[in-house]
Amino acid sequence: MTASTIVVKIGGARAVNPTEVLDDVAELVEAGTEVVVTHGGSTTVDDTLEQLGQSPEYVETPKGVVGRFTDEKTMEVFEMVLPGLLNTELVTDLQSAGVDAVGLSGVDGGLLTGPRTSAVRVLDDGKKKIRRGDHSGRLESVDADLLSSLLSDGYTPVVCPPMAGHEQDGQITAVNTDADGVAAAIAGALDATVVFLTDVPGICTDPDDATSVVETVETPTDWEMLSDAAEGFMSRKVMAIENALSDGAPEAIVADGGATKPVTGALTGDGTHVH
Amino acid sequence: MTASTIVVKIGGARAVNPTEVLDDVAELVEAGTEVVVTHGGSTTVDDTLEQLGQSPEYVETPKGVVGRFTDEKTMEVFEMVLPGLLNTELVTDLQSAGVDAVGLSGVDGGLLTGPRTSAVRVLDDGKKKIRRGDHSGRLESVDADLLSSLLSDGYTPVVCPPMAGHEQDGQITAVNTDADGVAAAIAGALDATVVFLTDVPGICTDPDDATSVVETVETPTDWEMLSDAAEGFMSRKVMAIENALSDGAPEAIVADGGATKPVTGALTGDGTHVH
Amino acid sequence: MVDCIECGADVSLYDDIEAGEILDCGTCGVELEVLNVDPTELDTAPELQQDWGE
Amino acid sequence: MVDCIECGADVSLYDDIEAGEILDCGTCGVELEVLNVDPTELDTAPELQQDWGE
Ligand SMILES: [Zn+2]
Ligand SMILES: [Zn+2]
Repeated sequence: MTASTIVVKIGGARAVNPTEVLDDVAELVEAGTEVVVTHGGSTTVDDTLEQLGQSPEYVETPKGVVGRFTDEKTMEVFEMVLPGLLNTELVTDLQSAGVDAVGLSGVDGGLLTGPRTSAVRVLDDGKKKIRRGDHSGRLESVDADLLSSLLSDGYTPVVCPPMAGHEQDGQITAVNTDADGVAAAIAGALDATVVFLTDVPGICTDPDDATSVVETVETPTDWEMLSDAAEGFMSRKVMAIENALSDGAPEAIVADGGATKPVTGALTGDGTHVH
Repeated sequence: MTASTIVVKIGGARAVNPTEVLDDVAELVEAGTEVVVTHGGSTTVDDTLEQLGQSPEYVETPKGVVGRFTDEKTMEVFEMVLPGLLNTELVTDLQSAGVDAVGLSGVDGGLLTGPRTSAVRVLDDGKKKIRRGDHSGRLESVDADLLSSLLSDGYTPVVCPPMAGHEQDGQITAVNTDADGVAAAIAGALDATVVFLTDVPGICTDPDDATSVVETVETPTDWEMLSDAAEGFMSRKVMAIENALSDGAPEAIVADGGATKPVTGALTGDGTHVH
Repeated sequence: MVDCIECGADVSLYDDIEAGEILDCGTCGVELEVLNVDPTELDTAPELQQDWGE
Repeated sequence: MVDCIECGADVSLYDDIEAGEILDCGTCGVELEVLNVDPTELDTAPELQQDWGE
């Protein structure tokens, strides 16, 4: 346990044991570690859209990558679920664990900013098309002042998307951005170690074999192996890790959020450690 | 314009002209006034409950007072709508107007705390009953440190319910509390003038006559008139005003949120001024 | 019929009495909360301060 | 049929062409976005960087 500031990315509702994670965060904070907690919540957005009688829309790019198309109504539900329901519950649970948590979305204080990207290229029924009206953004800047100020006052920030998307006319729109990217960008801005808690024990060379965890990634050869190993959703996580490290984070760790004391475990050797 | 710190309570969606209010707040902040914006959102909670196929539940006390019963599911929708949808949109709109707004619920940093009250006495079909499971709280304490720190760093806090409700076992639960009471308590804690923006020009002696606005309330006789004039929802506002003044607020103003520059107007004489 | 837990006097019950209902003892005037029905269990009804939310 | 706005060559249209579709000019290879149909209006299709959210 050497890190003085860490960013902990909590995975989806099914990926982690919240009580175990939050108690672990509480002990770290109590011991003097500055912690920023980040989270997403895509699954709950989809569930809530369904409860409201709507369908989440996923589009495919001409290159075959699939992602969410966030129209205006979806963005409203996104705001309801992430900074609303999930962030409030996480902050409340941390308070119960003795942590003076403060919830923030990327819009608050201009914490997470970048241009809004409203047009996307999609492949629809074999045809290439341009879809406009997407509420997404390219995360370019983290205002570390607000976080540093809260941390030095003894608060534990709990940060989630959306981010503040700058329109061409200067207006600000709340837009969707990837939660792994948020954790990575904050870690980069604070020169902090970032711990991604997931539902797997780390990045595995064989996704079906939990014992094939890559323990350390340091050399170019390690990195090549990492890129090969990272499949599916992990490829975006590896991209986030690259960004965190190139922005100044000393280390990125991917570890099992369902373990006992998962954050402490990750900081003391569990999971995949990338330098 | 003499107040250096003011609390502005924005009424429901139909009560105010948001652009006019937010531009006015932006000018005040630009001119060096410290502003805390507060809001509720009960109507949108009801609308969202209906969209989710549920009915808002209102209960009547044996004394005939009607209020919302906030069960667990309603509390979730409450978190979605207030700190989620409405707060994020207000913060985003303020950012667009050039204000570095930071959204907070009363749970964040233990900003608004007090005991949770889960049991209420209700009159149901003529019978007196005790209903348990209400998610409400008695707002007893405002932690002004977080607000003062944000204000002195140039941020404009945007605060809404819920508050942090302390359970008897020491756990914290997010619970419902009246937004007028939130504005009043914050004004009291910051010794700030509080401006309640509503859909009426002030407190009227004749609710059907907009020209019957009570301009100033200072003497005991004025207060008696005020209590008589305050009907329906205004009676809770008058209670909030009494609390704000007894906690240290120099002045409370009830004014028309639909006016041009409504906050500046209120600070320079419009509406009902209570001392 | 059930006994008042304060004064022991008979307190009459509705047929469709529910848990949570408050009965007034006609003899001593105490308010009794029905904790359970079948069998009926009573306790002194708590005084409650009302705190409304939004 | 419609003229490529870059090279003027004929570009063939589907019957059910929709606004937003991207056509490739077989002659000069440029990508053309259909801005409007009936009458057909084309512009060069913008290059877009993809930014995914959650
Ligand atoms: Zn009795
Ligand atoms: Zn061509």
